[in-house]
Amino acid sequence: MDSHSDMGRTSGKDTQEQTEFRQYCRDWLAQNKPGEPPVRLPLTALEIMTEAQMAYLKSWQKAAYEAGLVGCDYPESVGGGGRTGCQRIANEEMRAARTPFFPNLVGLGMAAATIYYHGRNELKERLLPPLFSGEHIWCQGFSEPGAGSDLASVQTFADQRGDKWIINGHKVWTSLAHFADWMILLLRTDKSHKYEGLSYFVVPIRSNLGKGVTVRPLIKMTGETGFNEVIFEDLEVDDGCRLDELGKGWQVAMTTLTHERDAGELVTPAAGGMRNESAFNATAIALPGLARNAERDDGTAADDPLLRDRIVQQFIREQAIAQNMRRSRIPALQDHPMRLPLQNKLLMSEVAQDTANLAMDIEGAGASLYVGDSNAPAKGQWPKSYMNTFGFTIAAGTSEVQRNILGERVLGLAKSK
Amino acid sequence: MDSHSDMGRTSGKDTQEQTEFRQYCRDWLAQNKPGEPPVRLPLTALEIMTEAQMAYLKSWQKAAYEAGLVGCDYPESVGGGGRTGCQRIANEEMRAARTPFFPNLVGLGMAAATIYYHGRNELKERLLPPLFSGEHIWCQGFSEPGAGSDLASVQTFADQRGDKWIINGHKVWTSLAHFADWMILLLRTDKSHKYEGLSYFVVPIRSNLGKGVTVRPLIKMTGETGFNEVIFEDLEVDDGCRLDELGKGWQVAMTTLTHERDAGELVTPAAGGMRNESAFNATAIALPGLARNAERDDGTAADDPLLRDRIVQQFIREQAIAQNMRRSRIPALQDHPMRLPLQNKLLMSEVAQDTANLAMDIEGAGASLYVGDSNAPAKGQWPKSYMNTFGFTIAAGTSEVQRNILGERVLGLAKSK
Amino acid sequence: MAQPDNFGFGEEAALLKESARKFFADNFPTDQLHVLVATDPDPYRPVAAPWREDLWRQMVELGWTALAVPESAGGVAMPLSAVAGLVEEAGHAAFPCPLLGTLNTIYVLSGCGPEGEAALSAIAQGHAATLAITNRQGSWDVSRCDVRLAQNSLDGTAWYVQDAGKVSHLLVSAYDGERLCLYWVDVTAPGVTVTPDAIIDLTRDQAHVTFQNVVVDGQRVTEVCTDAVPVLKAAMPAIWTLLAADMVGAGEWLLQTTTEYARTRQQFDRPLGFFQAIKHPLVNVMIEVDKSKSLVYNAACAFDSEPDKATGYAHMAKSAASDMASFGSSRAVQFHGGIGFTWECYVHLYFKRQKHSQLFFGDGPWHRRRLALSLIDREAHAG
Amino acid sequence: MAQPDNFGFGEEAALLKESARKFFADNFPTDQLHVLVATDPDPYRPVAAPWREDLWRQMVELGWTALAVPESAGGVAMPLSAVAGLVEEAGHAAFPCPLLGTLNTIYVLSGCGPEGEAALSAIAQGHAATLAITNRQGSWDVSRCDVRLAQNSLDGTAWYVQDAGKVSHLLVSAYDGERLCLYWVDVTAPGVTVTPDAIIDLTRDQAHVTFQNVVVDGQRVTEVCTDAVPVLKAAMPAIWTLLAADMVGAGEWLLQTTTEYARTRQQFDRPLGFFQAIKHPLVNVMIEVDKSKSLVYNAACAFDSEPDKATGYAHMAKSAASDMASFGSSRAVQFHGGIGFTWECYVHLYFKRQKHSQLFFGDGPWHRRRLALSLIDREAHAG
Repeated sequence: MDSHSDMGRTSGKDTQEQTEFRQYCRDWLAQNKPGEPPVRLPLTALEIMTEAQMAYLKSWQKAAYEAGLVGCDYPESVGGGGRTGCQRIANEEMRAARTPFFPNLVGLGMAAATIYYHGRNELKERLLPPLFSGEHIWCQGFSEPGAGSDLASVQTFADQRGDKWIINGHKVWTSLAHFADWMILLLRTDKSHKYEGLSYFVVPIRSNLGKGVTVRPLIKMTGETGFNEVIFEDLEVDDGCRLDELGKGWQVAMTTLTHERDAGELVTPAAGGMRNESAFNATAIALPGLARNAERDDGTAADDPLLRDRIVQQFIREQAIAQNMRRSRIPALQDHPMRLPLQNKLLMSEVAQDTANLAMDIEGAGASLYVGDSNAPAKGQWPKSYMNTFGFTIAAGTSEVQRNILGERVLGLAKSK
Repeated sequence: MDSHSDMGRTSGKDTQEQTEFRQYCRDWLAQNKPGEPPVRLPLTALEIMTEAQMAYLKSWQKAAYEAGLVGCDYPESVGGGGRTGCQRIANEEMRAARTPFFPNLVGLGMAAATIYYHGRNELKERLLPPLFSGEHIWCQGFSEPGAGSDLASVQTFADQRGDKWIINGHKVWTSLAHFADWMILLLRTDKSHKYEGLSYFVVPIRSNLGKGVTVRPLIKMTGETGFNEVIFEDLEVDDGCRLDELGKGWQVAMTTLTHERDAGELVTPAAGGMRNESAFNATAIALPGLARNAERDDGTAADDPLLRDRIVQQFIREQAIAQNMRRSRIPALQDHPMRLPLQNKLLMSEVAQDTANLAMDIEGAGASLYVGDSNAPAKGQWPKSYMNTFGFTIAAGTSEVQRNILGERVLGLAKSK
Repeated sequence: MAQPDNFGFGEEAALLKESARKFFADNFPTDQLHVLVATDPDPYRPVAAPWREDLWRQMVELGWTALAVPESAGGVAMPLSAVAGLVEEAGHAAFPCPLLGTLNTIYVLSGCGPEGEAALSAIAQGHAATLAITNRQGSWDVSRCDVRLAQNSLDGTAWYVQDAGKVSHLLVSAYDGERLCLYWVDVTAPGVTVTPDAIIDLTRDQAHVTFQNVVVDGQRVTEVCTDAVPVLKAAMPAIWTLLAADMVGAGEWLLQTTTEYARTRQQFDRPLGFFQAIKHPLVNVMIEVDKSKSLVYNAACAFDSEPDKATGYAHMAKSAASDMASFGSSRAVQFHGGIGFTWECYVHLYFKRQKHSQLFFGDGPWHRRRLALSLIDREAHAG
Repeated sequence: MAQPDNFGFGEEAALLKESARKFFADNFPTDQLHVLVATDPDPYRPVAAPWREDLWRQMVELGWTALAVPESAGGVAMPLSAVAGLVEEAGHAAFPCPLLGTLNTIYVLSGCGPEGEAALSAIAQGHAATLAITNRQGSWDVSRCDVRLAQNSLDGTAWYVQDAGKVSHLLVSAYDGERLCLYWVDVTAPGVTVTPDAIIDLTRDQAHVTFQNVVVDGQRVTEVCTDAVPVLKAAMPAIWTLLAADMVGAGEWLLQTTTEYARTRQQFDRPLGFFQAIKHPLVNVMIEVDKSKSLVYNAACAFDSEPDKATGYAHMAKSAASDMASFGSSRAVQFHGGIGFTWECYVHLYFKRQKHSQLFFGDGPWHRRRLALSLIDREAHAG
């Protein structure tokens, strides 16, 4: 069996355009792949902590965008490449080349498609090019202290004053807000209707810091920062920043969430760099080596039949996710169009959690040592990774909410709430 | 570690009465333990299929009752032994002596305590002695086609005519009904109130067969019979057969269910004979031998580290159940009086299910062979046992309902229904 | 050679799968299956494995058994991914027939070179066959068997022979004292005794087959391979993949049937599926079915176009499908409640079929143990 | 000797447990714990293990560290089941102190005969101690260690030494070339270097301790045992049982805290606990906590009154508690949602403590592997 890293990489049935584009990507990446990062990079864009990390990653995104590897399938009028089915090709080639990830994760993964489908033309043309290039970093203002899984109960309120809106409220778990130029923001414009009272805005954050916007870092259980509270106090924004109609916020948010769950129509390059050599490799492929380095009384953890079984289970689960993606493009091999796409985030997050937990079991006593300990196996990254995976299983719809969605939308079972 | 068979058997802190009674039991059992059964016996009383099996088991129950080993803690006035805390002693000694089980499982386990706590004196004095002796076999009429886990929605109706009641309805999953003399029966006397419309009766079954009572055997997925549908058509019963007040049926049923879940105050001897040499031994203790007899390419299944781990897990779970029972008698080591008792049925049924499933994995291809195949490992009992365990996890409150009860009554979480 | 994006599952394969689904739905819905195979519930009943041989003949005439046969032997040589689609539908119908046995035999014979051609032609012409290669232990190591060749005749017993009551020929492995060989045996040859097993699965039949002085006469008994271990090993990925495809079909039936029940059955004034105690495990069953299905088509595609990856991917498919079969079948019974525990509810047919499939040709841990050799130890040098 | 019905957990034990619970609740509620140990969240922070030594001194004065010391050495010789009750409460409070290290040392010293008496007396008089017996691999086989005795001095490193920053003495295992011996070592003895580890668990401390030419001088460094393997093996059931008791206490804290959150936190206009996706896993956590707790007191009672069963029952307790710790801590974070993922929520303190305990002195599979030797292989002769 081949190395795990080309899992899901396929080169069989490309169109003419795709074949040529693939070759172009390969050639470009061969010459322009960025060198070793000058700073230690985190696992994903969500954990970017320093300006130096951000600067390095922004310059990489800019170069890739200018080469045409970002926004490939969006029209040229909004700064895209005007291609068809090519972002997937670019993603595959970037993954194969083990490039770093892009810092504008929320922008590419969620904001772009939302703006594209729900924004006015003027807004698209203004906001999408700097989003693709990474010049503008985006964040997402959905969750609130009282509205976690129950997104529709957000209380952040926009009060209309002529063609302006005055926004007050409190958002939490806002990844990247401390670097963000813009935010996609779900809020309430009518307190008397739960769903119909929601509207959706894009809001400039950085330019309003200290002028109605406060960003406060939250600290994760790992001790790292990386997400924030964002507080709005009488922030004034133009009505032109609204997406879609007043009261359609819930529908717009569904577009965002569908893309966040990797189930959207426009493939984004966000995941392309998840697995790269500069970040810590948190997939099953890292486990055999870890196990061989974990000495046991007679041999290593790689000789332990129970650990071997669990390691192989993680390989199988990862392979299944990749093959689910492949199968989701073949109508004859599925019953319901959303059945596979809606599973993706749930499976990825739970597999990652179990892999990291298994890594700790492999390390044994060594798993007690954290990243600051020079004797820690794998530099103490696995326990940190394990804790961070709870971010994946909680954020963007907890695993419990994901199972509700699957049970209700795909299996047609009665709503649980 | 000692043999599993004396798990939970304790002889430390008996009272004077208990110590003497234990010795009496031992002596009596040494002399009067029944010999090999003349017929193949099923796993539990619920699977008794033939008159011959029933006759043998009834004679054993009668002998044990006459010796004072049944109904020990009930007052003498209702045919009991008038002792305190002695039924548990008798049960332990019978288990140690590996006696057969008693056929009147529903009578001893559920009906006796229900009648004792809710029946009029005249009724207790008339019904309990032949219940203890096994002369009268009892069955339970709770479930209906439309009322499974949701017991309160039973539709069987009793219409009052003077001091008589006319009963019409349809009960299902009625174990032992084809042998039963009497039934404990939950029914409706008022259609306008869900809970307050329920009442509770004891009803003579056998004497009314063909006169308002029809018993039809249902066939289990194993192919065995053992439980039944019971149909009432204008059955007439006396008002004297009612337990407790009109409209108190739900409360009476709770007494029954508490005892069914092994959580009641009056210990019954029903479980005493579950583990005996005449019935197939369906606990973890049987697994090492099974594994040693299951040949593998290099050795046996007992050499397989994954199977070894799973076998040991079953031993640990069984030991935990026994130690839970022991701990439930020590107030300083528990927080909520029902926390351990209410877990018992759930744990026992799920452990039994997993043990039988594991046994099939141990048998491998051999698990394809059923009880009628002379080459089947362990005479094909394990696959049958596995299927039968779904009776345990479904009947008397499914495992899902049990978890609701625990979450709501013990943890104080909001009701799910 | 790279795998095609679409698993090699093209238009023809899609049509085949669709027509197979329609064939089973039209001709043999589940109620008819139950009437056919579940007449006598007695656990000690005499062994019988009723089937609709007329429908099987129709399948043969539709050419479904020749799909996998190489063109040189008169077959159609469809890719394994297409064949897997057919088997998935047969599993969905739990259709009692020797499809798997015959297909398994084809994949082994296809590795036997010219010696296997005659047998393959016989299958292409409509004969059904099955493998008789398992020892009494039920070992899935193909190098182990209890049949011996001495003085040009076969002696011993092959165990756990699937579909044995429905085939005209057996492909038998036997040691000639030195090497494992394969023999194409007419079941009516003198000295061959097929003894049906009393199995739990009502939708299949199984037997042990005893050979007593069965002469290799070049007619009813012919030698087709004199070095069978590599041939069997090469065919195993297809065999595992197809059994996994069968389980995927049956697993989907259990999922849909249980989901339907959860949509309609009311408890506590709500449909069952309202309760997350039902909903979430059902979603987990769906996830396991989907994982298995994706891994099946990946394994099939590898068998067709990346042979060096076929074994590993087939281990993955059979491992996932085995665990799914066990989990999904148990949840189907549990969530049907009392009714699911009865003989009259169709669920038990699939429950029993899934438990059977789970344990045959290696269960989950068996496949993972072998996979570990390549995934974990392979890199020991690089590590 | 049979086990008493009540685990030997009598009135005195109940009083001790109750007063321990009150002591921690009154003096050191969880918010104070968080203020004390979670001041600097930086993952690369300098190692510090702050603790309330004043409260520890109070515990010593209450006699809690002398409870397990034999009467001959000035202790109270309470049964292990009573000591387990105390440890359960300390675990419930996640109280940073050398209680476990000291108790573990007591149970080893108690097997050393007269040579151990002086050290035991020191403990009875209020000294804290811990075991330094683990090698760099983190092996739980007591016969393995990286420290050597040569020419009357100790050299090498002991790893994963718990509570090392809070004790005055270490009980060190070392090979003298032939046999494993035990040494009672003053941490201030020349050549002893205690290097704190940067561990995840904020409620404990851990170090590796290097011995460089540490002379066994009969004063600050004394030999207490010259055949340590059987002594350590006999003490292990107590050590496993007490760590399991600690996990039971911490597990109950996580259960109660998460249950309380599920009772009050509203989502979709319902308290979280209304949803079976929360309710049922919480019930499963409760079941695992209860299993572990029952097995802990059974193991403790066996150590006290049925020594031949002590090892097996302690394996059961530590196995169950380890699995419970992993499962229960993960559900606590998950069900607290976003807030549970933050540093300000107290859950992470217990999450980290439970993961630490799970992996120390053998995780679930490690204990079951050993248990299998008696439960499965034991009967091979009879079988």
